[in-house]
Amino acid sequence: MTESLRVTVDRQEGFAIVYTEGYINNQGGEEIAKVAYQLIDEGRKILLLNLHGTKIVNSIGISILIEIIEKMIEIDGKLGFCNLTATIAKTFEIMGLSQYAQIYPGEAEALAGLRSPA
Amino acid sequence: MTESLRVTVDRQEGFAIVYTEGYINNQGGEEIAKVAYQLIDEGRKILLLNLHGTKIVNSIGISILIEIIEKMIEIDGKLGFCNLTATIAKTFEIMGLSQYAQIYPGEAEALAGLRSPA
Amino acid sequence: MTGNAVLREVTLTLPMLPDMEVAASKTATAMAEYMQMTPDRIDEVRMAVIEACINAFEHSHAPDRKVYMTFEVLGGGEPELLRISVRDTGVGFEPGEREKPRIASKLKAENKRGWGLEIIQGLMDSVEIDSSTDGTTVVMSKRR
Amino acid sequence: MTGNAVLREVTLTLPMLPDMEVAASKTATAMAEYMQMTPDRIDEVRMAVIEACINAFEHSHAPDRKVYMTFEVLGGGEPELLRISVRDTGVGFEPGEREKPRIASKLKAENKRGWGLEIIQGLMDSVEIDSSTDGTTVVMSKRR
Ligand SMILES: Nc1ncnc2c1ncn2[C@@H]1O[C@H](COP(=O)(O)OP(=O)(O)O)[C@@H](O)[C@H]1O
Ligand SMILES: Nc1ncnc2c1ncn2[C@@H]1O[C@H](COP(=O)(O)OP(=O)(O)O)[C@@H](O)[C@H]1O
Repeated sequence: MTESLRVTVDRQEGFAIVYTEGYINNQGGEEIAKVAYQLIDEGRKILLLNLHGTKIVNSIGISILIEIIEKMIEIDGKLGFCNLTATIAKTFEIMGLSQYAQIYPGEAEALAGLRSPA
Repeated sequence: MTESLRVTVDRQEGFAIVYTEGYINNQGGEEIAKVAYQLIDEGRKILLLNLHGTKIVNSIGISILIEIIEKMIEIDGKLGFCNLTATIAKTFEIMGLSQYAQIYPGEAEALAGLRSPA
Repeated sequence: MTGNAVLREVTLTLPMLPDMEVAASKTATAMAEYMQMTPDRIDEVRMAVIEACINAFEHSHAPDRKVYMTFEVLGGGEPELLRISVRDTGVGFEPGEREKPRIASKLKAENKRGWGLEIIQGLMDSVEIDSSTDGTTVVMSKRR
Repeated sequence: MTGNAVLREVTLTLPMLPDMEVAASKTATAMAEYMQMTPDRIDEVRMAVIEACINAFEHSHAPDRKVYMTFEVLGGGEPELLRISVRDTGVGFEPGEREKPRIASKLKAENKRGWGLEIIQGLMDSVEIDSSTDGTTVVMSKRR
């Protein structure tokens, strides 16, 4: 039980935004990965995870996000995160995740940053 | 500890609205009563308690509200409540409070009802 | 058929001190959310838990100044019922002798209190009280 | 001077079952709110509690499948410190032998796990682990 993570996708030309709502635990992480791998299979190399509706995560969920980061590095793509709670941002910092995935405050900054050719 | 109830007052010609934010327990009820008696002393006979920021109450707090209702009956005034959570409204119903104090969904309906001469 | 296996059981022990009833109400919320009870019904459970705790705090005179709670999720496969027990080791009382409070008389009375058990009964689906000179246990349940 | 009297103590016992860590995190929230900790710091406590619980769930192999927690508010007069203990009666481990996880190597590794204790240490002010073949107790504290 406990309501499971809701994941919604906004497919755009060349990139996609994945929105989450709920707890990113084991199953929540798997849900996100399923969606992310599908988007990658569709040829997208730029993904933004907007965690606006996620107030809690656990380290099992985050380790599944690391798998997605690994995949993105492999395909030479870009993965960004936005709208993290202060604690989730701090946790990503503790783990050093921010060296391999961009963390942005909001969606506008994220899209500007991820779509720039740099 | 635990943050105490915040009570704010909007004094209008002939009536006043009392806004609460937080837990209406013993102390919270006393806070409201202090403000209500002051407004009555100032000559106001119509009071609206807008509980928009109150998600929990306890029966000790409510019994202090009953004292205010008693006082309003004595001075032939009117006391209304608005913006109650469904559970607070149900609790007032269980106690029969709604026979002696008007309960309105929002402020507009409350002001229309309380200020009508009926 | 309503299954009645205990799917989850959590126990909480609280000191009888101001505001600690709020901790109990949060634990109740967690269990009710786990069952996916609707927010309004969760809120009703919360209020009932607060009342049962403050009764123990105020009236039990328990020498250990503690409230012992269990939160059980019951069901046959799917969670169906939340059962909460609130126990103190205090002086007890006679639940059968309690008079149903009436607002009309409370308005005139000096003592306006006496609503806690009435509220608990109104908000929960079932309530049982077991009280003796060894203490009081209130067991209250609500379906999902 | 920091007083270290225990002002409030609440105990919680949880089954080692999915989602029960959320109940622990709510109890932690209640105690931290009681102390008027800031919302961001409350959130950090919540996350640390979740990690400590899932460690016990996953790794302890405790035969009773239970986690025993205490939440203590300490201070001299005013609440100053929240101390949370998470205990299991499982197989234990050697905390000293744990390697600090590194993201660069985890990215290449098959097993990307191993972050829980690192996160707990990063989010709390102090963490002590006492582990033996009788079980593990993690005691973690955060100032208001
Ligand atoms: N846990 C308890 N231990 C002893 N007496 C209790 C307990 N709970 C309730 N009572 C008795 O029942 C009465 C009615 O309780 P209640 O309906 O909650 O109203 P109130 O708490 O406002 O008096 C109390 O005044 C008290 O005498
Ligand atoms: N309560 C516990 N009982 C037994 N072993 C534990 C416990 N907590 C942690 N451990 C051991 O420490 C290791 C590191 O834990 P942690 O940093 O939380 O990462 P993870 O849980 O992802 O493995 C675990 O893999 C486990 O071997």
